[in-house]
Amino acid sequence: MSTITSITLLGILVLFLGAMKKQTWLLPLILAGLVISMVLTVMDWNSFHSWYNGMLIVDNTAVAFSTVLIFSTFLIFSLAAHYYRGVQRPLEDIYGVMIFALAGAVMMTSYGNLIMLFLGIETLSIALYVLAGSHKEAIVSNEATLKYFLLGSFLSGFLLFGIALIYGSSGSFDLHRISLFVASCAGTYPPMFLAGLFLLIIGLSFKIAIVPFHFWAPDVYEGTPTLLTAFMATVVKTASIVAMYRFFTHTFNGIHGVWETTIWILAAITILLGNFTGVYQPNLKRMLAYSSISHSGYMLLAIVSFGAMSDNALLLYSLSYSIATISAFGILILVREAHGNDFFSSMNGIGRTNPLEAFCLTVSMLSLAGIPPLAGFMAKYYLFTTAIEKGMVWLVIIAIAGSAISITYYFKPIIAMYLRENAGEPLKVEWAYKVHLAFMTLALIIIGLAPFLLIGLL
Amino acid sequence: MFTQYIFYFLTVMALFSAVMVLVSKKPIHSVLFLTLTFFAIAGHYVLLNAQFLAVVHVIVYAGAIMVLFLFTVMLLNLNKDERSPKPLWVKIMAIMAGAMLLLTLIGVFRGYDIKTVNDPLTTQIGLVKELGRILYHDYLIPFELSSVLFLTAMVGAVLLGKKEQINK
Amino acid sequence: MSTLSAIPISYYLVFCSILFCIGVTGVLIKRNALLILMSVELMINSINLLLAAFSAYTNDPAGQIFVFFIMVVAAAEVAIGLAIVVLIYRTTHSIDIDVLNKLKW
Amino acid sequence: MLTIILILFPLALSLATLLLKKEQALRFFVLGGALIEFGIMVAAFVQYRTSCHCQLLFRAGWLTNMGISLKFGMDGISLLLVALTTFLVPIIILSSFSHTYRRPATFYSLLLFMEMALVGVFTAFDGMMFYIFWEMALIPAYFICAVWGGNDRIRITFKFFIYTFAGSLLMLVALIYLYFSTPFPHSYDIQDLYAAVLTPGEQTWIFLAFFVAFAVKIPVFPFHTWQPDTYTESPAAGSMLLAGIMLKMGIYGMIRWMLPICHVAVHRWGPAALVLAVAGIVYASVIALRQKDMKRLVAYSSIAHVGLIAAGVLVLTIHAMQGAVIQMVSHGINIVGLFLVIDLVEQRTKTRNITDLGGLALKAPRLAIFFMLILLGSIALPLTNGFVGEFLLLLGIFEYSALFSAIAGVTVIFSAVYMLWMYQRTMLGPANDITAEVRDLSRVEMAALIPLIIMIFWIGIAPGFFLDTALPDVMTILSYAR
Amino acid sequence: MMMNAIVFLIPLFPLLGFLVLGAGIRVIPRKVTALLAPGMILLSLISTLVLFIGFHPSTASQVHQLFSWIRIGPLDIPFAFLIDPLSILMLLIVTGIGFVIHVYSVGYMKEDPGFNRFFSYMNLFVFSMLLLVMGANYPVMFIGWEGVGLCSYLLIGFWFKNHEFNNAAKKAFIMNRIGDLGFLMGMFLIFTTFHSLDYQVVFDHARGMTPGNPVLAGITLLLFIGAAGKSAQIPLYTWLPDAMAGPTPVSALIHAATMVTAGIYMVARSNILYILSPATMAVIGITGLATALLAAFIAIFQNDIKKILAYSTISQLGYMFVGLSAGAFTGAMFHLTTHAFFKALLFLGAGSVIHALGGEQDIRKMGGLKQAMPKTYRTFMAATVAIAGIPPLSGFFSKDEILAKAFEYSPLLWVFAVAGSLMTAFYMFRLLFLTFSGDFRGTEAKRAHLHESPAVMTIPLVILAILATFGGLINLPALFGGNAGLEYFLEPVFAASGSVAAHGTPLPPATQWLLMGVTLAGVLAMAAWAWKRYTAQHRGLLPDDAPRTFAERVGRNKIYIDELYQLVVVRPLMWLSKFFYEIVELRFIDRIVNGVGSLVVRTGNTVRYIQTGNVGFYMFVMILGIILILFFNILI
Repeated sequence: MSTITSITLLGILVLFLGAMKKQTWLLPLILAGLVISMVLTVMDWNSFHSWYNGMLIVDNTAVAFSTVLIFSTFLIFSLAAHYYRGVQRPLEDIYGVMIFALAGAVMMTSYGNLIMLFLGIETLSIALYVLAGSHKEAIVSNEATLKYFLLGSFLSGFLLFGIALIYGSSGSFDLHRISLFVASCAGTYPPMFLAGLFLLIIGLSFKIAIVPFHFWAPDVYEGTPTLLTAFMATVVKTASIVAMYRFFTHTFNGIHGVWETTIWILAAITILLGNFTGVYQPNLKRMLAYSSISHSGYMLLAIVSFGAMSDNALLLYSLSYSIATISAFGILILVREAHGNDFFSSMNGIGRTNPLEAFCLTVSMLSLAGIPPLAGFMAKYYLFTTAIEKGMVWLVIIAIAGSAISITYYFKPIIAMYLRENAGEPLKVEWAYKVHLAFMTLALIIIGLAPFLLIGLL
Repeated sequence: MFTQYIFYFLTVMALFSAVMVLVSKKPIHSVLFLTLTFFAIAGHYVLLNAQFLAVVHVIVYAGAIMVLFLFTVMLLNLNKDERSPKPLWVKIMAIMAGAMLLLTLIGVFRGYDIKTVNDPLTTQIGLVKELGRILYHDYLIPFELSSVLFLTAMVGAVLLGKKEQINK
Repeated sequence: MSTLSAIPISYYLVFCSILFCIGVTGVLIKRNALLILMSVELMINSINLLLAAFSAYTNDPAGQIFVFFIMVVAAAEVAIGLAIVVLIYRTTHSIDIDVLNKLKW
Repeated sequence: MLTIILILFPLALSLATLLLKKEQALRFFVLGGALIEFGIMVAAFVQYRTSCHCQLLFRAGWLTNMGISLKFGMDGISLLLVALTTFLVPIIILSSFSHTYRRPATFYSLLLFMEMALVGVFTAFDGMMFYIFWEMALIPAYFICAVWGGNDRIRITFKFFIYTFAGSLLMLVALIYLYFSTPFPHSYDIQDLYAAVLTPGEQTWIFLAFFVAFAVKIPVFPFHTWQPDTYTESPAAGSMLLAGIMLKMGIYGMIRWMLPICHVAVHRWGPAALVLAVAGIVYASVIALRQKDMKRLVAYSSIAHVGLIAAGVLVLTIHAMQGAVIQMVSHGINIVGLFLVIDLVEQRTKTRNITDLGGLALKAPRLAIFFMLILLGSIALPLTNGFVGEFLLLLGIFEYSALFSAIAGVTVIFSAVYMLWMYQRTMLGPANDITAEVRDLSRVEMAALIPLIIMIFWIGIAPGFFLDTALPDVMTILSYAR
Repeated sequence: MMMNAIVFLIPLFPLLGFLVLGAGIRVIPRKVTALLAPGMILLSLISTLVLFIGFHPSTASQVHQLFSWIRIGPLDIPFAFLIDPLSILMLLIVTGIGFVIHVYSVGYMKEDPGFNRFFSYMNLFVFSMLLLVMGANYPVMFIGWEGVGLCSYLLIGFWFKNHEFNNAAKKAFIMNRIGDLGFLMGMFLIFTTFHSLDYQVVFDHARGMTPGNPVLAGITLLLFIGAAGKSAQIPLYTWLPDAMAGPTPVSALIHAATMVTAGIYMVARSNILYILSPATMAVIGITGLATALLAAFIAIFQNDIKKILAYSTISQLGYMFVGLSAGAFTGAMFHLTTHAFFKALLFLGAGSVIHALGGEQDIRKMGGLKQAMPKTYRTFMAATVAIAGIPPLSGFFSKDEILAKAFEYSPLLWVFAVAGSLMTAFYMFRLLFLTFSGDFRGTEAKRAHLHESPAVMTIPLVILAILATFGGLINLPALFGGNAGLEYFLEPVFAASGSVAAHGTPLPPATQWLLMGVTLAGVLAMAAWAWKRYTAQHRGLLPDDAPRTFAERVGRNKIYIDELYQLVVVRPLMWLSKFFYEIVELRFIDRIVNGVGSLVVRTGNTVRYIQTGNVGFYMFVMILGIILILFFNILI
């Protein structure tokens, strides 16, 4: 509760500051505010509150994932100073909308009622429609926002339909009451309820970018301003997958068998398609989009193999994925700035001119690819473990086939940076940015070496 | 009996105008048919004893949203035919997809019935007082948080609509 | 004499489904972003009605409350949507979705 | 404790190396460090008591709730391979002094990092640790080969990476699967993995997964195609690391993990794998006959030799297993020696093409002598290290099947054919334009070669020391595998 | 204790010599080498003599263990030496002839820049050969077995600037390796059968086995493959003529006197195994005989002095195998010994001739050398007479013993053996007459240069000539009133097999005399024919050197065996290599692997086009997905 309050207040404060023309205070305030709300969130650890008739449930899962979300946002805002360097217009609106989006995301992690879920999703989505189009004169940004908006509102129609059907069959929006209804069904569920369930899954799948509801992702990622793409690829995905997870844990645990096959198939095709499509991309940003699609598939593994460790696995995965992705986007911002595009060829020889940046990108790529001892490996390992524990060996084999394929594109930037001849001037990076990148890289290594810091939490 | 006739009338009107939204060549006609649909739906709300909802619906949709649409159509001077409508096969595919979806949904509803029909006269759930009580009591948090959503939308609309130089 | 006793809920279900599917078909058929948005509004309205019907038949106000929220969201969405449409029109002088496909592959 | 020091010390060195700027100091530091590491290894050897299993154990919880612990230790087999690693790394470092690598600090850092990973692989007594170190060894190997390699390095090394990585992912699945088959509470501890309860069907799958992972690394025919290209394109140090130490990981993995865990499947499917290994011996030997590129020739010869080792591991006889262990060490020494000589030749003549060379013995007799000695080891002349290994391997295979042994034995003939051909065409004959101005070995180069020669004859003449070290543990493994 | 020390000293000296020379290859002056290398062998010879004198044949053979070499459970291979009559005989031959040849080499290699290298190799060779004959088990024998192969390789290719020599060296090594693989497999079979590789254990166990045991047949056949390689028998003999590329002393020591006889030694050593395997014995007999005849036939048509001697060696080795197959182990060893004497002498004599002619080896360009090189001529003639089997020289007795045994075994065998023997006489006398009689046919420059070799070379010739002449006495048969000393000496070694072998009735003396007479008459006739043809008429040496008859053409071309091998083995192998590499490796396996990779890339490239960028399309697919999910989950 204090999380949402503090974030919302922060957002409003930012807007006020903007109105008061205090641009320089914006980022420090935001970063401090995020830290404060992170602290507030963490203080809710082990408190297990249920607010306002079960509208918000603040349990450890919510706390943990909210922290991940705020942390990711924090990391992204740390890149903002560099990214918006030299921009003349006031930025409080973009920042404010980002913070509101974060509030929506946090709602999605701690909802206890489908209304809250819906509100959270819509807050997040509307904010993102805006953010995607925030580079107004760029035609790609326009296109991105239009695509995202049309598809998003279309799919949220289905989500709503699903909620309506669930309401119609169970008579409530409250997760607890729905779970009671599920229990009362004793194995035979009305088709309407199942339809609602699947439409809800579909609606969330869209946000997570799961095949075949992923189509927006590559185009929108590519068109969106890079900093906000990072936000989209991490915060939105984490929030949505957690929303889905929460939904399942709180209500539909009992009917595991019903959705298992579907999610299994979705996970499999997502992993395969995401990885296959990534192979040919000549462009880092778009490649990261496909990578994020495939990672959605991996995260689905945690849900399909729902078990005692799933939440831990998901936590580790989302955190490591987020950090690695933001780190990659951090470098991407630099490359784009220097070369005006994000083709791999623009990264040629960075390994020599900017060893630190190249190293950071390498680590993040290796982590995304799941190579030990980095965070991404441990995360994948936990996912695979949970899946194998549930006997889904074939799904895991598909997943590792995907991992093997993914090497082909994760190594492209590495090869470009280290093995190709230099293309131009060194990237110009200020020290704070470097520290930030190094921090993320270090985090990936530390999480990889000491996953027990996170793994026993939930 | 009378209510039944009203039901059928409203239903047919809603469906007809909904189809007309799609069929109309000019966006302005579509907007007008959409408004008609909204009114029909408002009538349904009344039939369902959701009077307050009906009122809000008319205000929000017919009043606000449709005006926005109209305004946009005027502003962008879109009141002309679509430049090149989608090819026929796409339309047929779309209609088939819609029909398939419909079949699926109807299949889903098969066999569904509400067992206990309450007498709406005894419970006044559709009335302002009752709804207000629940809204400000049980659903306070969503209510408050919807303001965040509005704020976002507001800022966002300004951000997008404002004509000026932005960053990259 | 109440509507609720005269008309089975399945009528509403079917009606709402048809309306929803018309909306979906509209989304698929149209190239004009504005009209797609309108079709989405049709879909959302059908859901609203469905919820209201459920709410009425079960005598549970939650459904109607939800409808309020949906309206709120729909309004916000339309506001943003129209802003986007205007934005697009400003840069491309078209709101045809098929024209906008620079981002692909 | 020594075990973990053996792992951490190179890591510390690797990180410290990055801080050094001056090349001379760097070399001194790296070589000194590697020698200290070797010294630690010697200390471990001294502490080690034969005929008592896994020793010098380091154990710490890491992910205890997941059954993963930091369990490192050494038994005889590990000890020998760690000794091999720590012995070869200083030599590889020394041999790289004659090159001026770009960004030497990074190069040496990667090299030491790789040493860390290799030691980790050989000492891990926890399944997940084994896997983690296994993969960690791949990254520096990739970078060493890709950054400092030849013209076609990008494509080749990438193939190498993805091939071996894909193989090892299967192993990961197998390990996780095994984890859940261990007695409760599940763990990756080697003893628990050995005790895993598996149906024959499960065994088969796990065997396959392990086999593919290891076969790619070893490499066993027909999983070998990454190998000749990679060796050819890698810098000398990379080839030495890959061929000398890294491919031992695969054989070691077979011995340590595959045989005891899937013993039923090994009995059932081992013959099929054996056929591959034996076919690979002949196949690679025959191909080696016509290779013009020295490195490529040695690469194919290596496939043949390690195919023999793999075959020896799979027949599950004590002699073959002992032979495999000793041959792992011998092969490491010999192939490093061969690559070293090839590198020396290439440095001097700027070519590795056998037909372009000739008459080096006239200009560089010392080089020729060292080459001959190493060559003798690799064609398994008695009293060299190669003989002990091949003798035991062939004997062990013979005990399993005379036919396989005879087929595998053709390596004895073919290796003489291609090795002598290479020797003759490069060292002997009249000198030509390319070889006319070649200088003989310098002191540093000799210093790198002499330890190898000593080892070649030590193992060849008195293999008892090595055999006895490994014997109890080989027996243990075999008792599991049977 | 004393014994022990001496036993170890014997191989130690040559090893020491090798190590010292090898280490100081560039430092040690020639004079030191000239003393050191033969000196070491001399010390070794002295040790052997001490051992021999202190050894009584009736005492049991002694095993001296140096250290445990390879030991894994039941597999225990000690580095141990066996001293018994057989090994002592071989030790004497190796060190004795080795020493003589070392001395000779000092003169022969005087001018060579690789002097030190040569002697280090030679010492290493002697060391390896000593290991071979002294080993107390098969693996130690194998050490020497391969070691001599290596030295042979090094010495054949001693003048390594010439690629033809290198090729010859490589060929020798590889053909030996083929045999060695058989040897290895034989050892493995021995181990799996007897669980030991130790001579004593193996032979003790074997003694209890029934003759004709297939396992024994297998063992012996496999071992014989090794012997065929080392002792240049069909089909692995072609390396030996080529091996003449090496310096002549090498040919004398390695390719005539010692190394090539290792196969004989090995079979004799394993006599008990062989005697129990009649099938193998038959194979050996046929192979030996065929080799003897084939090589003799080829020798007749060769013109290179060393090549003739090489084929002669092959032929004589064939004889020894015939003897072995007939169960005449002592006879074979006897012939081995005498052959070592006279063949070494022949080679050294040939070396002396080549030395005098400045490297000329073609006998057609020689002639009339007996005036210029009387010592060489005389010693050479002694050797020729010996090898031709003319009494009372050594070759007569040893060959006769084999022939007699062959007759016992089968008269047919005897007929063939005698035929070979006649051919031997012919080509040897042809060689002798063409080289030393008549007029000199070389250039004038060469004629001027003709000279007798220095003493350091002729003294060894004389020593060997004495041995070749009187060597027969060591095993003078009872028929001639001798005491069959060698037979008695070797008795303990062959006793067991003697008891196992079926005892045919010994030939009556009359038959023996008759046979001997027939052979001798033939041999003399051959000698006479050769004299007539090559000295009196000078036929057979056409100026244009065109082979006239079919036999001549075939013989001149070594029956095209090399070409045959080229066609049957080498070319197919090279073709296979090419096939494997270019088709299987590159077009198939590599292509599959790369194909998987490019399939991924191509799939990626294809799949990405579903990302059309068209929102309408996206919506369609999504709707389809939704319908499918709902349909399959709810309605089915």
